[in-house]
Amino acid sequence: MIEQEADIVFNRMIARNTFLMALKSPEITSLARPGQFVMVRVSKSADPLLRRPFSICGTRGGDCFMILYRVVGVGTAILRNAGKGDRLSVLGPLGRPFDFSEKGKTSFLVAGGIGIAPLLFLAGVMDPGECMLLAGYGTSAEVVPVEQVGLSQENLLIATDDGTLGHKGVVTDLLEGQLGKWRRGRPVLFACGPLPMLKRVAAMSFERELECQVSVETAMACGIGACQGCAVRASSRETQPYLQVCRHGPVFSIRSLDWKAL
Amino acid sequence: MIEQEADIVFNRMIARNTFLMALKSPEITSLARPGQFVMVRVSKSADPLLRRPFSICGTRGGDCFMILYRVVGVGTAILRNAGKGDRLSVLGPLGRPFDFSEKGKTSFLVAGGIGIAPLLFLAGVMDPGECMLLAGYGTSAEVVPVEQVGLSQENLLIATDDGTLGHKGVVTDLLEGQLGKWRRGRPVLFACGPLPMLKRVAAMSFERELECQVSVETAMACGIGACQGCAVRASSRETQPYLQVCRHGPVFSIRSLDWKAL
Amino acid sequence: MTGDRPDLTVNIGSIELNNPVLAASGTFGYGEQYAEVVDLSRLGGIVVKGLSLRPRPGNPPPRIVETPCGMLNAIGLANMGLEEFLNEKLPWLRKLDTVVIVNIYGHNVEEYGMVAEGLRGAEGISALEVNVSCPNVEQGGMAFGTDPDASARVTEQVLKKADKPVIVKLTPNVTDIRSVAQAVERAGAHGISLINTLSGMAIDVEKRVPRLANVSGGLSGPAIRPVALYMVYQVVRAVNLPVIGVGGIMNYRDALEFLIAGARAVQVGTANFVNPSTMLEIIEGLERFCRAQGIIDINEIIGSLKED
Amino acid sequence: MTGDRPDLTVNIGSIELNNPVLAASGTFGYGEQYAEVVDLSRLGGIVVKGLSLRPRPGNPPPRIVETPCGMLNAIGLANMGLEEFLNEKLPWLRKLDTVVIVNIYGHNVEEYGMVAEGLRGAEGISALEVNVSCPNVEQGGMAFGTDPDASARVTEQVLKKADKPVIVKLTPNVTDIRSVAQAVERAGAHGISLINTLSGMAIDVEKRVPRLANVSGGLSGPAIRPVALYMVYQVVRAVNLPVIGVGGIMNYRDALEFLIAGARAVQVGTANFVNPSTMLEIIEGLERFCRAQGIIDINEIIGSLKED
Ligand SMILES: Cc1cc2nc3c(=O)[nH]c(=O)nc-3n(C[C@H](O)[C@H](O)[C@H](O)COP(=O)(O)OP(=O)(O)OC[C@H]3O[C@@H](n4cnc5c(N)ncnc54)[C@H](O)[C@@H]3O)c2cc1C
Ligand SMILES: Cc1cc2nc3c(=O)[nH]c(=O)nc-3n(C[C@H](O)[C@H](O)[C@H](O)COP(=O)(O)OP(=O)(O)OC[C@H]3O[C@@H](n4cnc5c(N)ncnc54)[C@H](O)[C@@H]3O)c2cc1C
Ligand SMILES: Cc1cc2nc3c(=O)[nH]c(=O)nc-3n(C[C@H](O)[C@H](O)[C@H](O)COP(=O)(O)O)c2cc1C
Ligand SMILES: Cc1cc2nc3c(=O)[nH]c(=O)nc-3n(C[C@H](O)[C@H](O)[C@H](O)COP(=O)(O)O)c2cc1C
Ligand code: FES
Ligand code: FES
Repeated sequence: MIEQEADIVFNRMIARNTFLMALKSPEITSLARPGQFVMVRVSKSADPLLRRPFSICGTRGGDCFMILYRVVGVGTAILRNAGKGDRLSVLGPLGRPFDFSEKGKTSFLVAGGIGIAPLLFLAGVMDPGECMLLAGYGTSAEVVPVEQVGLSQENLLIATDDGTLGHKGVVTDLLEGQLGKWRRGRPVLFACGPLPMLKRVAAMSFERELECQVSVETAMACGIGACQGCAVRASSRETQPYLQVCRHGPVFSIRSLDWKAL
Repeated sequence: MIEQEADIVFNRMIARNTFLMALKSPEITSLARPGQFVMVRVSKSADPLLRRPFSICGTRGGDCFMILYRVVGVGTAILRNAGKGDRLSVLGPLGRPFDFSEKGKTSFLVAGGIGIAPLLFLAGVMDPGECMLLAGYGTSAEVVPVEQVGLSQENLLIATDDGTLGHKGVVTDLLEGQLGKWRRGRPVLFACGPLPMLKRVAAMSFERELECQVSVETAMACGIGACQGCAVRASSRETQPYLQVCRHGPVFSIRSLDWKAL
Repeated sequence: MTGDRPDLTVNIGSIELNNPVLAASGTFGYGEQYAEVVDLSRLGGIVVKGLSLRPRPGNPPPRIVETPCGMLNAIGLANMGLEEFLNEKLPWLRKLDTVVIVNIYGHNVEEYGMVAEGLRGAEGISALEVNVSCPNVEQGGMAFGTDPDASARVTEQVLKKADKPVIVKLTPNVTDIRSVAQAVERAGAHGISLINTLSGMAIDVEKRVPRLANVSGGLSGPAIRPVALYMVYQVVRAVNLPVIGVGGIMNYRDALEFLIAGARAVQVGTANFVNPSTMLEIIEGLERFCRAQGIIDINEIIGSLKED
Repeated sequence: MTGDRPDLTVNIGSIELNNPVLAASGTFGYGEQYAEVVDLSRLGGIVVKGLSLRPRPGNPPPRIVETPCGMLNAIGLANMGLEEFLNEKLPWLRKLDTVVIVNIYGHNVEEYGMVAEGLRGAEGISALEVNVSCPNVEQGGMAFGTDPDASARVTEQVLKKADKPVIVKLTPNVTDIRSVAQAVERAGAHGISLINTLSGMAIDVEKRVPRLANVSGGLSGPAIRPVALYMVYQVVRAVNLPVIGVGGIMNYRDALEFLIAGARAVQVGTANFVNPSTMLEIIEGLERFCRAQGIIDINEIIGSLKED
């Protein structure tokens, strides 16, 4: 874990309300693993006070890491106005990354909206022949052009709620379709997105007894395990009643979480 | 009094740590009188919370007014980073202007440091033959180039503490010199600057029985007479024990203030 | 009321307000200064600067200092006193098409009553708001409002002398706001407003002196909003009186927090300094919010907090 | 000490601190996480997360929410309990070259004593800090710390069982902080720290639910600094015990305000989340300030407020 002022290399809109920012930090970049995040201080002012968590969505040239963010409130609105020449204090990489050590299995990466961020990083380091990215959005204007983070469109399936691009419907429809026709062994699932989507993916995984890891979001104050603010209810399998998203997660096996309490 | 979002026309450094900003507001510009000020909201964030008061230092082309400010803290540090294309909420013009209705008398405008701001506006509207601007600074790098607000150097005398430009010493030395040799009737004094300087100018004026108006500074919350935060102790001549700088001032006859309590 | 314009009317006891947004005492003067930039007739009402029996000069300067997301003030209740208010200010206020509430205080129980008495018969005043946050000289300087009994005695005295509804404004500098609110309710108050400022201090580290000549002052602004909201939440659940919420409200969403918690109306203080149009923007924001949520009467929102 | 390096050493009773900057309880864990980015040996000390007799899971989420210049937390004193602390955390803490203070609490007077007793003989702990802000189940849920007598009883009980200096940490949610401080002093405490968080609340206006599952939480961060400073100022003048100032300290100038008001040391809480290097920057800032002002011993600053 490193805390430093990082130069912004670029910060550009790549989809509606969605920005890709590259930050220069050889130290964080070399440590970063897919699923990990950084805590970004968006302003020197005490309002907004707390750092904002963002998943690392990829690296670039060995000395930069990237974040992909959607503008939803005051902090991200400040971020969008930052640019080359500005520096941001970043703390990271933080949290437990995706575990994709099991080889030879196909992975489905299931993304809902901006939840694609950590999965882009994951897709980038996986064998392209062994992973498939399923991404759902509200509408085509929101679709993140994956080539901007160096991925190919090849193993990518898109769904939009309004049908303006790809499948008309939600991303779990796509997953359902893929799993339905899947014959080459047991695939592994990796998912990130809004809670209803994660619940659906988890339900499907439990049903089919598939391994599934999800990246979850909560409000965070410290991001490093000191404040206990980021608790999520653990499943009865765990020894503790609550897990810390910033330290035990943000990536969890679906078996570690109490899905009823989420 | 007007409250509006004004476009920044320019914002440039014109002396060490000293910036000249032009804001577009035909409404405020047409109402502005020398000695009046505006309350500027430096940021949309709630930290810093309060507006900052700045004297109007001149107008430009009928639709812009200007402020001249020194970077001293968090608010002015934010201001310095603003630029063309940004807009600032401004409230003004506020306060009681200089009264220079008496004709045919010579005026000495005595400025200490950034206190020159309101006096630049005043000098600009006075008959050049009837006014003389005396300006004191710490060092030559701080000297405000008056031609940037459309004034000539002709009736300008400068003093610097370190002697790097003009008279070596304080601006009240210059005033003393001028008054000592003055033979053409009773001049009128207008002064703005740090408190010790104002006290000295006031003492000289009382001694020689000269009319003298000073622009004074206090912390302000509302700037328009509603909060009573900007009180200064009044002299026994006044009916009230305290006067409000934002409403009864910022320009006061030295006879209205209790100089011992200042 | 037109078909798609939600009804923002609320009642504080017998007082009807066009909308639930009032100017807080001490932050809006007598409305005159703001009249140039704000259409006062659109406000729910104005609570004027705290009024005492006799004129008060206020505290020596410095009287204010900015703090993170807030400010401290030690104005010292500077005001012109009862007589000048009646002669110089009230005639103008009366002509405004808005509800006027007069904030009053005294240095002992008697004096509170005398101000209330002095306002008897005065037309154009909809209610009195009793500020119990000033030092209780009879009891060693702690504010009346920090003691339930003292608050009740002040309330009774004002009620005895007043011919208008009486709202009591509570101080947050107490262990248990509910017991003060309940004492005031038992004493017969018609409404409660809260909170006044939190006690605070700031120091100039270069000069090593307090930044306020008065040493301590009252903290206001967004910094205190969570404290104010929680106290309103508690008091709404502890009494049956209408409650007016005050403290750090900057925009319509902040106002909604108080209304949802159960406040019948809100007051806007420090925000007026930051943005003189705050109250108008809040009123518009409430209207927009109601329309977007299909709410035709703002009273549907009041106290609608869901808890399990 | 080299010629131009000012001496920052301060004493809290018998405890000597290398400098007056401590990590506040609950905001620094057990120091482990921050050890990666902060050289812990440079700190004045660490107050570890509140410790209870048995493990506590804490409150359901959401547990935190940001507010203007502050945050609300309702962690619910989640911690591993006495036994695991002694076995798992203390050995590591002991190896640190810094002062360790253990923040303790209980749900009744007995339980406070049992935690203190459990820490008897444990090496590597310089003092206990008694958190009296948790609900007093014996007296209907109001915090022990809101009642001078209850605070005194807790203090006495802990003193009876402890073999280390006892610092009592006060809650600001009281009418008169001085009377609580004096009660704690009479009970024999060796020091006082203040303030804990102010009670507050936030509401999600879309969902109309409290933003914290626990409804209310504790407000911390720069928003509360003026309140904390004024309470420290008052308590320093009301007792003869060393006082540790906490609340909203973000930088060395904030820390100086507390020291000038009379605090012997300060604690940094929420600021650690914003900038993990805050404490080191404060220590450096204090050194710079002393040097610039020609001060060779930080104790010259403590309590140096000028008043007239
Ligand atoms: C581990 C982790 C990784 C994340 N990665 C990304 C990412 O890669 N890209 C991205 O765009 N966002 C990501 N988020 C969410 C991101 O942190 C929030 O969108 C951001 O903090 C909002 O800040 P704001 O100031 O703009 O919004 P605020 O003004 O603070 O809030 C606006 C809205 O966003 C919600 N919100 C605030 N904070 C969070 C949060 N921590 N999680 C979820 N919702 C929140 C609020 O409830 C509110 O509705 C991540 C969150 C976590 C915990
Ligand atoms: C009527 C009036 C007219 C003014 N005109 C000008 C002007 O033309 N140009 C200019 O540069 N400045 C002017 N000032 C002063 C200016 O308002 C302050 O410098 C500014 O508010 C500082 O803001 P800040 O956030 O940068 O400083 P802060 O971070 O708030 O404070 C930094 C330092 O400045 C001091 N300071 C803060 N506010 C004031 C204040 N209102 N008056 C004096 N000192 C203050 C503080 O005590 C502190 O030492 C004027 C003030 C008044 C009252
Ligand atoms: C400058 C100033 C003066 C005030 N004067 C009074 C007053 O005379 N009487 C009173 O009851 N409250 C007074 N208050 C308190 C406010 O009415 C309000 O309760 C408090 O500021 C909290 O609201 P806010 O955060 O919106 O400002 C004053 C507040 C400020 C900032
Ligand atoms: C997340 C969090 C957890 C806290 N936990 C404790 C605790 O366990 N015991 C305690 O005495 N104080 C606790 N506090 C209070 C802090 O120690 C401190 O008194 C308070 O936050 C004010 O300081 P600050 O504004 O610097 O944060 C906690 C504060 C926060 C923000
Ligand atoms: S965010 Fe602080 S423990 Fe996870
Ligand atoms: S600044 Fe508010 S009355 Fe002058």
